[in-house]
Amino acid sequence: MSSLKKLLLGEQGLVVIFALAFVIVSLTVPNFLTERNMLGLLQSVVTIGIVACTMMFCLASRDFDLSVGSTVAFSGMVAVMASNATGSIILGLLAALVCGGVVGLVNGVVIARFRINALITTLATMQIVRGLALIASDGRAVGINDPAFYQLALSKFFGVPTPIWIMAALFIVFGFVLNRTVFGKNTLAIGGNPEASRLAGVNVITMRIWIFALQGLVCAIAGVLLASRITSGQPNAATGLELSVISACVLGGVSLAGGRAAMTGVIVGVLIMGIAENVMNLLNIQAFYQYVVRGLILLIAVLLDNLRSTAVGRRG
Amino acid sequence: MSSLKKLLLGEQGLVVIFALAFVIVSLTVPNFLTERNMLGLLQSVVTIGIVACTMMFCLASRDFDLSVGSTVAFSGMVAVMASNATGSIILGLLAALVCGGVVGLVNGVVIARFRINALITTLATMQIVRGLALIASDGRAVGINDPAFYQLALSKFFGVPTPIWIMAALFIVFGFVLNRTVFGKNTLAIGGNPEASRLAGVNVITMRIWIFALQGLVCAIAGVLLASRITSGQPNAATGLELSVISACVLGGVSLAGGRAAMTGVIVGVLIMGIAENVMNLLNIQAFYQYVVRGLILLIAVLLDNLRSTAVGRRG
Amino acid sequence: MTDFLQFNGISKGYPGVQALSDISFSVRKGAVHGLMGENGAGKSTLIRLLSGDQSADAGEIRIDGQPQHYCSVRDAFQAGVIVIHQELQLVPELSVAENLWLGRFPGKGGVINSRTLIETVRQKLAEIGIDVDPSTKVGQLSIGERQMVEIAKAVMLDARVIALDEPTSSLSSRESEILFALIAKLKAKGTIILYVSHRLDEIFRLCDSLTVLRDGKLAAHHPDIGQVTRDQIISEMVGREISNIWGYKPREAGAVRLKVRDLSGSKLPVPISFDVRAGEILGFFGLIGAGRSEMTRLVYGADSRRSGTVEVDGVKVAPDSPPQSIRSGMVLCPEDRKHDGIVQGRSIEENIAISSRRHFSPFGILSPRKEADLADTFIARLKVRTPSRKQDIINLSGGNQQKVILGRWLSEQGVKLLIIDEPTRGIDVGAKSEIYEILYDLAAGGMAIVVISSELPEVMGITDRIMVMCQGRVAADIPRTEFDERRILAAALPDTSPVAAAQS
Amino acid sequence: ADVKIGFVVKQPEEPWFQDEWKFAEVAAQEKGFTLVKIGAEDGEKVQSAIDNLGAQGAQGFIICTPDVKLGPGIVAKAEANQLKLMTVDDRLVGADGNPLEDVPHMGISATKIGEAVGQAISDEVKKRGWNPAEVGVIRVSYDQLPTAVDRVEGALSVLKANGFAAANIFDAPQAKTDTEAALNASTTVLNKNAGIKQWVAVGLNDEAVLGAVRATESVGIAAENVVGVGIGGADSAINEFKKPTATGFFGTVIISPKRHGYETALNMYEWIANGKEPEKLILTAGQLALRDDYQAVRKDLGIE
Ligand SMILES: Nc1ncnc2c1ncn2[C@@H]1O[C@H](COP(=O)(O)OP(=O)(O)OP(=O)(O)O)[C@@H](O)[C@H]1O
Ligand SMILES: Nc1ncnc2c1ncn2[C@@H]1O[C@H](COP(=O)(O)OP(=O)(O)OP(=O)(O)O)[C@@H](O)[C@H]1O
Ligand SMILES: O[C@@H]1[C@@H](O)[C@@H](O)CO[C@H]1O
Ligand SMILES: [Mg+2]
Ligand SMILES: [Mg+2]
Repeated sequence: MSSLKKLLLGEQGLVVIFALAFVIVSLTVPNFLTERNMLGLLQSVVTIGIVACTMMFCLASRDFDLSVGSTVAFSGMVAVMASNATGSIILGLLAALVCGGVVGLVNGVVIARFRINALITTLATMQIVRGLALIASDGRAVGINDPAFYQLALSKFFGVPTPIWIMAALFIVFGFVLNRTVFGKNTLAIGGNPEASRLAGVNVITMRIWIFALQGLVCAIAGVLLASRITSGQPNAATGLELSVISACVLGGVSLAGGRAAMTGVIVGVLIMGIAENVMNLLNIQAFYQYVVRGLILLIAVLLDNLRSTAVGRRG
Repeated sequence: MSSLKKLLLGEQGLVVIFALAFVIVSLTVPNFLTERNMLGLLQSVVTIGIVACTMMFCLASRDFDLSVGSTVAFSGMVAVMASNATGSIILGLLAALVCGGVVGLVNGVVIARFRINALITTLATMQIVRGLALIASDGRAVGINDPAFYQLALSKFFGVPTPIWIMAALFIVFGFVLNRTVFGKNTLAIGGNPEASRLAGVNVITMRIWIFALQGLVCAIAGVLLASRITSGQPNAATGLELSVISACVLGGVSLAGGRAAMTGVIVGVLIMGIAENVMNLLNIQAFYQYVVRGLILLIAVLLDNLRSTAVGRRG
Repeated sequence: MTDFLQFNGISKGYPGVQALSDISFSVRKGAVHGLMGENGAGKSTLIRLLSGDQSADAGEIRIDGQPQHYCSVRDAFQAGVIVIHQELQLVPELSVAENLWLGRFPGKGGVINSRTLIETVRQKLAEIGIDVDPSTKVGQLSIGERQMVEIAKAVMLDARVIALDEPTSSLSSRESEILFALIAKLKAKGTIILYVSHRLDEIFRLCDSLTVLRDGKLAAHHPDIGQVTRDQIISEMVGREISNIWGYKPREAGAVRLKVRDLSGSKLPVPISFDVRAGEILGFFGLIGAGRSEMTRLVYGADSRRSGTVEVDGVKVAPDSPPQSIRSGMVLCPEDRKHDGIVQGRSIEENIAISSRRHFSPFGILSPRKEADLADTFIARLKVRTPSRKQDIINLSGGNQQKVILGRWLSEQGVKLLIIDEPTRGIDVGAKSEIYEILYDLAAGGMAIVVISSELPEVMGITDRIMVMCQGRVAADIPRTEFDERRILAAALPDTSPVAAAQS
Repeated sequence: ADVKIGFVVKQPEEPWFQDEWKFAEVAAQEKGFTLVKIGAEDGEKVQSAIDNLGAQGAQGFIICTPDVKLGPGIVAKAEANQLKLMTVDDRLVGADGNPLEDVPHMGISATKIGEAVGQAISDEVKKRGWNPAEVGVIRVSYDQLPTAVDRVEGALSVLKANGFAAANIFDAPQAKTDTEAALNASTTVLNKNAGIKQWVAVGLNDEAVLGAVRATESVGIAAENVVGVGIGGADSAINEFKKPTATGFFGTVIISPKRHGYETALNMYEWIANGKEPEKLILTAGQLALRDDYQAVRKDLGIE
């Protein structure tokens, strides 16, 4: 095998394909490779990127979470309403984290303890939580009283906005958790063979509950950042987020059948989604054609990855 | 085991639970059990019900189809545009069926032959097909020239509107196909263990392609009926249909892990979704609370079914 | 000496089946205790109760006099009990080392020390003589190798009680020897070993004491295995005597039915050619990973060929298509029951009829009556222990699942060539001899049969000719008149093998 | 320098916005600037759209925001990217709920449009000689969209003032904003109140009211007993008027995408190219169109 081939077909093949695509886009699309556009691009994937971190765990353990979009909206609302009510941003943030965590916990308990199908459970909580967000706000967006709240999203370190730093930090943390901790390995084990994991003494129920609770917490972080960026709590925010996040993960090689996941893959998946959107707007592609192009990009990305991995000849 | 318990916990337990719920609702909700309301209720589930027939096969064979909503809208558009253009309703219907079938076929070939993940593939075609519907109509509703087209939805036999008859006929046909034909049994076998089925001589690839193609065809039928009901082709119709249909199926006991499906279950699932909507409107429940209630009903339905089946002690 | 492990009045039922009723017996410290019984007798159920995975309806288990109240696998670990289940319980996506440590990863604060992880496993594997790289993913291993990894699990921990449920069913003689040596070591440390097997040789070789189960009841308990004979055990298990398990009957071989030429594939790079005649039973023998299964999968079209042709009765069989192969009169009963055999979630009836129903389903419409008859016929003929033909196959005991898969292929019509990979894996002695009878009858009727087996006595006992494979090549082709254990083994062992060196 | 102007809308699939874009494009052709059309369905998409425009070197943009409360964020983003900002259709508000008056706006008042619908209905009901107190009102609602609430409430306030009974107003909540959802919800309302013989329908747009009209047809209420008035006046309504016989869809209040699209784009161009600041607030009105005069009304508004 030539070394080029090795590179393309190796574990990191998707990353290499992505890097090639990135170079091509940089060279051909005007205004793409500018600092401004890169920062804009990264900011546009903050919500998807953050939520994808835990969705990766969820999918890797053979679960499924459709409630993320609602949870993001709901916890954003809570953050705004609580900090408006108490006058303290910190309390608002805490309230959001608690609410997100509770939603996740409920999902986890219902799914893992009562053994209810994850799709149905999270479809149900998706609606319930969205309903709660709407009821709490009477269907209207809630403005932020204290402008300091905006600073969460507007502040910068070394020229890079805080939300991007937070996303990067979460990528690192969850990448580490997946590969180097008992929690990560147990997650993969549960997804790969739940029965075997249980028989090996992994506490499958607790693990699954934890994964959902984490998912809820992370959604709350995303929700707070979103509210800060859009300077209000919006009950209708982040609809359809679940499908984007799941696609980004699957694009990044996370297996829906469980057991297979990698943080680099997910990051690439997230970036592909963001770049596709960004480039289409830079190229001023008409709205209706954007649908078609978006679909084609998804297909081509998995097709390439698939060619790659069948060439490697993975079994099973 | 007492015979009541037997009834509740048997294979048809969900049906019995549903029947009980139906009786309770009939007795407590005013205006529910009237002929008019029943017909209205049934008409409101025609699209979901029809598409659920083939979604059941898709899920039973461990596949997944997110493109149904777009396909319904697209084929409805095609039916209207083609019959306007040719002046023949029959040609319009044929064109719709062909288009629906082709979308399904493409899904099937990409998924089964090129082994691309079904979620990503159908998410891609969902967008592409929606894009095509929007492009074809320039984003506008297309009116039907020939009023005879409306008759599809308005005509009645024995006092019952044609769409309901068509749905009922499809329930019977696909129920028969699932339980009494080689096609149905092979579908379930593929879902249970694709590799074992392949080695047992089931042509898995061909089967999967057929299932998707059928799904496309059936979506076209639903699309035509929908266009006739709303007297125009609307490129934005049936968004989000995929999740409703999948929920109805899962509610009806179809396993997302494949291998388990029953037509009666799916019918009950479809009816539960329809009744929930109907009763909430009859009871004048506020829009935002409807979200919460809808979610709770989903949860309770699966919870009950689950209590039932763990009592039976199904393994795995 | 006190009895260290005690079962007192254990009962366990499943819907429609009383798997165990009132089982009581006990085992001495440091003993290897055999557990035998027909398929579905309740052996695995008893082991599952011991593992903490399920709990008994009645009765108690005592270890060292202490009644055990554990209600999870973890509790059982804590009590020093380790169970290797009949169906492999490994995570294909994780590495060998990770699988061995699963449930108790080494490291601080939840962070895994990956060096310790790999190195301890490397050491352990070398120590016990298992030749597998700890960092390979388990999904890449063959079944036999997986079984070895599974067994290594048992020695990773200091257990007081180790239960092994048919550990040798997918091992060849070489790997079995490694296992037996291991068992001897553990026994010397005072560990109790509960050993389930259908192979009497092994039972007599390893065990100190023995319990026989029959229909979920205790049929016999022998505190000293020296006091019993094989025939006695068989009749305790089966309820009748079986004089000659193999019951070989010579036949006339007819014309060539299967002709394989220059066949090769990605996992079998060296091309292989051979013929099988009508009425002939050809055996394939070799060590784990010798390539036998890969070869038959290529013949059948389960995997893609790289080169070569396959002809049945002079007609070329289309490549890579099991349905085409079946239509050409060739069927394969695969070795990996769980992955390639059973269709989970479906009934016994459906599992039997899945392929053969096409013969009696006009226009693709089923004939439920005929399917039911077919199922009943094979349930009776193969003595499948089940409350009903509607039972989900996943609820059957391992051996009974295997019988159902056999039934699937025996019910197929117009078969000219039957390939069976490990035909009697996990099947009890009584049923075994019946299956051999069936094979002889089919062969006598003109069918060509290929049998792959890792059990040397079985291949020698029932086949007309043996092809020995070694490292993906045919190493010898020996007719029945020249069968000789040493010669076959010698051909199977690669020259570099340490075991070969030791044995010669 | 080359002028580049962004036109960001909340629902690119809606014909209304297609039209706005189309007319903005006309202005672009006339003046020779580049128009960048971006659909942004939620707050997050709006943020990236503005960043994207900044990165492309646009000088300003016009936006119909998915939510008016996004105001402060949009203003801040626009400033950060040094983009001039105008709003169309929906006016931005601050955290306190008051309009951000510094941002030039051209739009319609949702409540006013609703009132026009209410007026048209009660006029027609009077003309038909019905007793308003006995007429049923279907309120096809989509309450999570504030504009929708304002429109529908505007209509209902007029109806109530004209003698319609509050008890006869029935909510038909849409699960989604399409005709099928409105049809299903309205059917339930009709069946529940089988005793009422004459019906009127209001909703967020033409599609919603059409759903209610289809529902009356499906339960067999004759067209002459139904008065539905929609909002929008694009193809959905035109198709209805083109039908050979009149349906219960009596009319629609047309708002002009031409002014909204063409004028805003033009104003933005003037602002950028010639430093001519646009008026802070221009409110346009809706105009009722019926089966026989819709073509004339459209011409009048310059849409055809
Ligand atoms: N979950 C279950 N549901 C229903 N029946 C079950 C279940 N598990 C086991 N059984 C039944 O219990 C009986 C005992 O099964 P068990 O697996 O213990 O047999 P075994 O002695 O290990 O057989 P084998 O030699 O074939 O492995 C069988 O009849 C089996 O079908
Ligand atoms: N997925 C895989 N990836 C890599 N190598 C594999 C894979 N599956 C099998 N092999 C290897 O291919 C070779 C042939 O395996 P095969 O299963 O055909 O052997 P066998 O003689 O049938 O032995 P067994 O008794 O284990 O079935 C072995 O070396 C095995 O390790
Ligand atoms: O959402 C509406 C849109 O449907 C169009 O009517 C113009 O105004 C917007 O507020
Ligand atoms: Mg067993
Ligand atoms: Mg083998």
